Amino acid sequence: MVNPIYIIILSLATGFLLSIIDKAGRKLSLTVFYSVLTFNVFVVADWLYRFTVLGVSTLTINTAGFKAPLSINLQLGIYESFVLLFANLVGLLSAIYLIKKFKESNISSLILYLILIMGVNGLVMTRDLFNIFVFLEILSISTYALTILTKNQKSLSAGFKYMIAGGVASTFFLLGVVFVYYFSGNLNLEFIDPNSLTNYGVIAIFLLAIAVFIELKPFPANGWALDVYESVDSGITSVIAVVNSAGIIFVFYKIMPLLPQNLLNIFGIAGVVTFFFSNLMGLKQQNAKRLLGYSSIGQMGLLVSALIFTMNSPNKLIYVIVGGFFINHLIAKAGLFWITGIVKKEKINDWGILKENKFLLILFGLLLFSLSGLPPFPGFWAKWEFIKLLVHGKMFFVVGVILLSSLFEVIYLFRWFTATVKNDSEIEEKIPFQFAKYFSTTVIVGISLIISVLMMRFVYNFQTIHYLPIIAVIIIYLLDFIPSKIKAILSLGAVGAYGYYIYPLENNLQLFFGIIFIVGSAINLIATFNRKKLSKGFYGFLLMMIFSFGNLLVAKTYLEFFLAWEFMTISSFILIMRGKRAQKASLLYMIFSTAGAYLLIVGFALAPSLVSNSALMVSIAKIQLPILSTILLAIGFMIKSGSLGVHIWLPEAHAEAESDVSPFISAILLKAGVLGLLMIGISYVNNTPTFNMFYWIGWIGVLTAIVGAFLASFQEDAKRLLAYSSMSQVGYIVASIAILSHLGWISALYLSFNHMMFKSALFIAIAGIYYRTHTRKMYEMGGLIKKMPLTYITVLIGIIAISGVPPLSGFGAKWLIYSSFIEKGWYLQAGVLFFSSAVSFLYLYRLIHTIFLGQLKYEHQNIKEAPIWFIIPQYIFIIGIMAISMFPNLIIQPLNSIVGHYFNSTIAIDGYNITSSLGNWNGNMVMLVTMGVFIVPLALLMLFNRKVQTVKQFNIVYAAERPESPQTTHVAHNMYAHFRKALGGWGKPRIWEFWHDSAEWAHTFGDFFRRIYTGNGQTYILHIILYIVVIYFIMGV
Amino acid sequence: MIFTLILGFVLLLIGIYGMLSQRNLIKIIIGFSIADTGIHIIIVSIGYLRNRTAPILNSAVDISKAVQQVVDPIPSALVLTAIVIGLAVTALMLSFVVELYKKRKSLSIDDYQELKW
Amino acid sequence: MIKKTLVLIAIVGLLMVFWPLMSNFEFSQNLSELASNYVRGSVNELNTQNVVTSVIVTYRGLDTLGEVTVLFLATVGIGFLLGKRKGKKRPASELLQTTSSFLFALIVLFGVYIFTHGHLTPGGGFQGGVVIATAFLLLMLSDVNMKFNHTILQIVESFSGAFYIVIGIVGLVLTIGFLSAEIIPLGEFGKLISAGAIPIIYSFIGLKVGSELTNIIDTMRGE
Amino acid sequence: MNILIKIIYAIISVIVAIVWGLTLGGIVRKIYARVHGRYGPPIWQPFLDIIKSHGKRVSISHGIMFYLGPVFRFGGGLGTYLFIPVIYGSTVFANFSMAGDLLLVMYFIFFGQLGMALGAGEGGHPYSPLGIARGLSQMSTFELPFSLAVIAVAIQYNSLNITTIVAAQQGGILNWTLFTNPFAVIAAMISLLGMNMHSPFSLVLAPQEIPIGPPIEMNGSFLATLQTNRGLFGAAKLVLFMNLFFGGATNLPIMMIKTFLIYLVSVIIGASFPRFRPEQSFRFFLKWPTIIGIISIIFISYF
Repeated sequence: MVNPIYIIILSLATGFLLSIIDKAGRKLSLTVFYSVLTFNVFVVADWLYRFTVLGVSTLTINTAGFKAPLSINLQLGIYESFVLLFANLVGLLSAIYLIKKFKESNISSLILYLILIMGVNGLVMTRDLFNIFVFLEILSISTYALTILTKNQKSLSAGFKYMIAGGVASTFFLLGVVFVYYFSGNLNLEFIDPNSLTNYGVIAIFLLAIAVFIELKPFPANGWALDVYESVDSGITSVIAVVNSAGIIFVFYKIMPLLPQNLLNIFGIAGVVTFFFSNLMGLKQQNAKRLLGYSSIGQMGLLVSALIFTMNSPNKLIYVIVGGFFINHLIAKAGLFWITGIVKKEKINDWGILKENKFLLILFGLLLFSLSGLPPFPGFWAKWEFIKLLVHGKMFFVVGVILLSSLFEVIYLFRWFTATVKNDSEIEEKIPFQFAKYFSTTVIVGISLIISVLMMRFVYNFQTIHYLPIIAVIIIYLLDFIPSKIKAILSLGAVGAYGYYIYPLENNLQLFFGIIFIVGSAINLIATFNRKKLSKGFYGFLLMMIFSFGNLLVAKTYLEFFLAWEFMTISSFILIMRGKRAQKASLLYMIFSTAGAYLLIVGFALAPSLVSNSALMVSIAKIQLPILSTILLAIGFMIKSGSLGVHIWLPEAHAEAESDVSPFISAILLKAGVLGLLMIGISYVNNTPTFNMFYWIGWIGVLTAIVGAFLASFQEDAKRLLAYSSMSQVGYIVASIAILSHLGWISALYLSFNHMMFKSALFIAIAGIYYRTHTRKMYEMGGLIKKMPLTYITVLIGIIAISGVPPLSGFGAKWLIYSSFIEKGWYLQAGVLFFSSAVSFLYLYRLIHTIFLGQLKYEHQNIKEAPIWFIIPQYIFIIGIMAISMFPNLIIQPLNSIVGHYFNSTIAIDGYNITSSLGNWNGNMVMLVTMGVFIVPLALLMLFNRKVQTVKQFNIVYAAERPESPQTTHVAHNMYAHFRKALGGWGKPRIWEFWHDSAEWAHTFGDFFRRIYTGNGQTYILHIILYIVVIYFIMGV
Repeated sequence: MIFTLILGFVLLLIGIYGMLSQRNLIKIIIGFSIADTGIHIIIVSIGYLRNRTAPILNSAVDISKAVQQVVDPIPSALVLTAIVIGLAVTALMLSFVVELYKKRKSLSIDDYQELKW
Repeated sequence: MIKKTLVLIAIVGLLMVFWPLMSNFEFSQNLSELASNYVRGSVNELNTQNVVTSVIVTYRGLDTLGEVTVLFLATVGIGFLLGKRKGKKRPASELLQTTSSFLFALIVLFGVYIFTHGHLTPGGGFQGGVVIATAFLLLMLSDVNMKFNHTILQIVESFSGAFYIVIGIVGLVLTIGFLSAEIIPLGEFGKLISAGAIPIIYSFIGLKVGSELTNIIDTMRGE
Repeated sequence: MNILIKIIYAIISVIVAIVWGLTLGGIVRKIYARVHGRYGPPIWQPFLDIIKSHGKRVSISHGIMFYLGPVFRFGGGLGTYLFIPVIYGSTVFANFSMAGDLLLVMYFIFFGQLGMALGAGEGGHPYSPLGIARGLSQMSTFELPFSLAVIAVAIQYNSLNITTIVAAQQGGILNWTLFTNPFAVIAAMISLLGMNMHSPFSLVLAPQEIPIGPPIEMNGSFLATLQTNRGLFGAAKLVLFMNLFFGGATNLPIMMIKTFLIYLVSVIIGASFPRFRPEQSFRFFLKWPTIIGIISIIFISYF
């Protein structure tokens, strides 16, 4: 063990002597320099280890041979060592990152850097107010000087602004210090008794606090910081953003006990305000480093408010929340700033250069994910706990603001990410490889991953199954060099194994969804066997998604469920993003999913704690969700299931995703939302509902169905058409869940299963066609029935199954739904559903006609049937559909028993005849009769038809003319123009416009507010002074 | 109400006013150091006790009753440090200005706002 | 215009912030407990006549170390910032040249006196250092093209700083505490050789400050 | 054995329906002719048409789907008819109504239309998809008031089972839905105009614009099958309406009279109105009949 004061001593001594040492050559001085930095890290790490593991008690170091308050004393406890460890670590890594600069530039830079780090250590450890001031100045002055490590106009003026602002702040701090001394007669934090202070004394404390707070860059008094972030060398920027901030936030933490609660709360609010505005203004930002600047200012605000609002909560919580935000911000910011230094592109649109460099891209992605608080990174846990805390504290407004701001942050971060990955501009220049820079960035990312795992393991002690999604990604990533076929087989095996592993499920509802999720995925996975070459990174995320589906079912707590949910979002986002032109699509998907996720957080936070230790789907029956929580959860889940109003991500995602990914999204991912909604329903029916919310959900579902059907009918793109059809179908499901009756839920589950099968089949069929024709525009196809008969049969059966025409399974769904609606007394809703199912014929016919019937195009004269890997899964699903059409009991029977857990059965099943309170349906008999009425005319026709002459294409009675070309003869484009015309104003995409406009508004506001940063140093000072005055009067001290 | 304290605060305000109203970089720095000086005066005047002598225990004071006879030594100690730090910051600011002037031959703060928004 | 009013508002606001501090201020009647402890301590424990010195150098030694560091930082920073510069100069007047040449030694001597007697009389390392620096300033003024041997400056600067810390460490090693003054006998109250390590520390500080300020001035004047 | 008898019964009832349906068609053409001031074809003309079409030596086919189109169509007609109990209390005309309820019938109507649409589609003639597009759109629009009416009926009799519905209307003309639930009947009858595709709603076959639309490529036996179906399907629809709204029928003559009268309504309107443009027709159905349908539901569930 080393006395931590040696950190200060050694750094100082080295600092003093370094210029002399340098005379013996830069090599030597660099060696000394780095060894001192490393020494610091080890000392602190050693102490942290002692405090946490060995439970050593906090260490106090007196100087000058006197005890405090006579002399200045330092203190190193668990918090100090924690903060210092990360500050020193980042300090070291940043120094390594800067090694090239340090080799070239003047020795002074090393001295300044070394003393900067020393300053932070002193700042964190010292317990004397005036000494804090001194170290603050040491820190600031060294930073000021280092801002011009790369000397240019910009960094100079930014540095100057920084100095002026810092100078003003420290002036106030000094004033505060002396007045605190005047009122309390002491300068040592332990010996200043806040209660002894008169209310003038509070002013002194206020001056202290506000000065430190200014250093924490609150909105709007933070223009100088932005300029610094934008213009200063990346290595130094990360030091400023991380090391300095860490030190200063810790100072704030140290003086917090002196502040009265009401003042603290206002600072907390100010932090939240900062978080909000910086993210709002970030929306409009194009310069990468300035964007990060905005983000880190925001994060500091969040950190401050977290620090304040968690003050009186148990330690573990403080560790998770404050520590989580702290580490998250620190690591992500350092890493990202370094990457900006590596990429050396100012505008975020020029970052396409990064997509050539996979390794760096992955680091970039991981850092962005962690910054946006996605699992498994610390920020995720912190956010979860923090929101929970605030919700329990009834601080709903703060919760709302924080979540909205985080949403903004996610928007601009992921816009950046997608713009980088999907950048289609031709890039010839390469990113030069600089070991030191890569090294630092890699290490920091590694650390964050390790911390994440530690948190999952030791804070929340999850079992393996909850990491499984990540493990899958990692394993497949390691195996990425082997051909995709083998990976596909492995994945199939993995899915099977996983299914077997979770198989004994607690109840049949889980089992049912298990079949949809796992078995459905497995069959869909066959279609991916058609992938050529390596298809890097695909199977990892596919498995991640499938496993997360499964984890949703076995999750025992809210957190486990939400974790699985987020993993599902991440993986599906990345899968969608793999599509060629999927930037907008994936971004939209991410934004909406995040919004949904935030609603879920709040919803779960409001929910009462679970009573039993069984899977959430089961145990949720025993608790009653408060109404607000129910609403939030419902909206959250309905976003995922693409309900009307929040559906606009859905068509994009389905259409732009790779064609063998779309089936997963449409057929399975949407069902996750259904599952969630069903869970709410379970808790809702088992506990006396307070107000009939599901009535409205029902209406939303119904409207989703009709609107989806119409939109689908007006599409030209086959996949968009199917996407909207999924939306409409899920609308049916949602509506019938909302009925909350036995028949209703049977119909919901029946339709879910059915939809899984026919939508998978159809999407895979379209995938096959796209694979052959390379187009999704339906009017560019036509007449393919001759070329792809097998695919045609799939589509035929698929659309019959959707349309609900007897005898196929679709009719069962329709029968159940209408019966349940009329039984429930939702007559108008039933009418609308009738209408939408009639409208669905429009798009269904359009789908099959424009692709398969009509005139074959010349360019398709000699294309082949879809590859076998597309055919196999299609036909597996077709067989399934046929089976349950022929023998409905196969599914109705089990569903009857499953739903029987929640409602008393209202249907009688004898033989194949199912009788509801209203009518009956004998699927088997219908099938037989249908066969009869089909075969008889066929036989007759064959009998009467003496001579059938099959003619070639174009041999048609066309006013005795031969039509000129398929394009003009094939009626396909804008097929239902007249219907659109009939709809008139109702045909406008109002919802899309709404979201578009609100996005516009947000950006406009952001742009408006950021105008206050005129770039004029004087204005910034004015901001600071006014800020101080305003806060003073708000606090009314 | 004590004159020196008032003086200190007045200087502080004047200094800040100077920083806010003057366009010239040098003048802004002068404003800063005026404000700084103001603070120093405040510190010293806080340490002062009526009709007592400096905390130097030479023949002028009776060692045994020193506590009743000398003014508060702490502010004097603090002010020394404060002054030095102020000097350091001012020096650094000035050298920044020198460099800025070299780059763009202008001392008006309005000419250095290319970083904004 | 808007800006002007805002500035006015800011100033008035600040005035209102400070007002209660000013209006309700009166001198405290007797020393704070801490202060009185210092006064007693510097008599009984440190044998230091100048209480302020004892506070600066010992009790709040860490501040002073920091203070030295800040000055050091400024020097380094300015050096880093300005580097070597050229500037046109005009020769100094006859009068100045002659006076400075003999004043120089006196001033330096005075400076040394100030920091060696820091523990007895008003003054100390900083004041002394500044005085010394002025001596060099005078030289520079009088002889515009005079060059300093920067290595010597640097060595003085670095080692005085280093020794200051070493003395601190000695205290630490003797487990009295970092920067303790009692590492050597305290001597007799009120004599030049008293107050333990204080005069030594103050001398190092004096040297350091002197060399640093000289350095700053030199960098700023350019070559 | 039992099933065999059922099948025989079914065949009988189907034949009766076809004959009656075709005859109705003949009568209607006569009426039209008279309204237009022509002499008009003989009543048995439809039969002659069918025989003639079958007599064609060759019949052109464009592929399997094209071949199956008419089959689907006829099958749809057959099915629709066979799932309706034609005559209340008769075993012969009970058909296979036990297989399902009103919903089944309503959805089986689509069976034929969809199949035919596919067949016509493969024909590759631009007019067929045009006609189909119009047909589907119009169908979706008149389906709305019709379904509302059906729901109203279901509410009224608390059943979707046609036999039950008919049973509830027995005993006195005033028990007919026509009088117990007039709005529903109005809405339904308006949509019947659409279903029968007489002007003003004769968009699909619109001879002047898209000469007979979908079946344009159909000839020979294909056409014959369609013509046969036209009779059967027409009858089926009328019987359904009779059962739902006009008290059903206890014997054949009553059935014939009622169906004829029901048909007459759309014929008269058809004879006296010019054709709508497509969007006009769609708007029409989405406006008045729908409102009436909603009124009927409100009426039946709250009064």
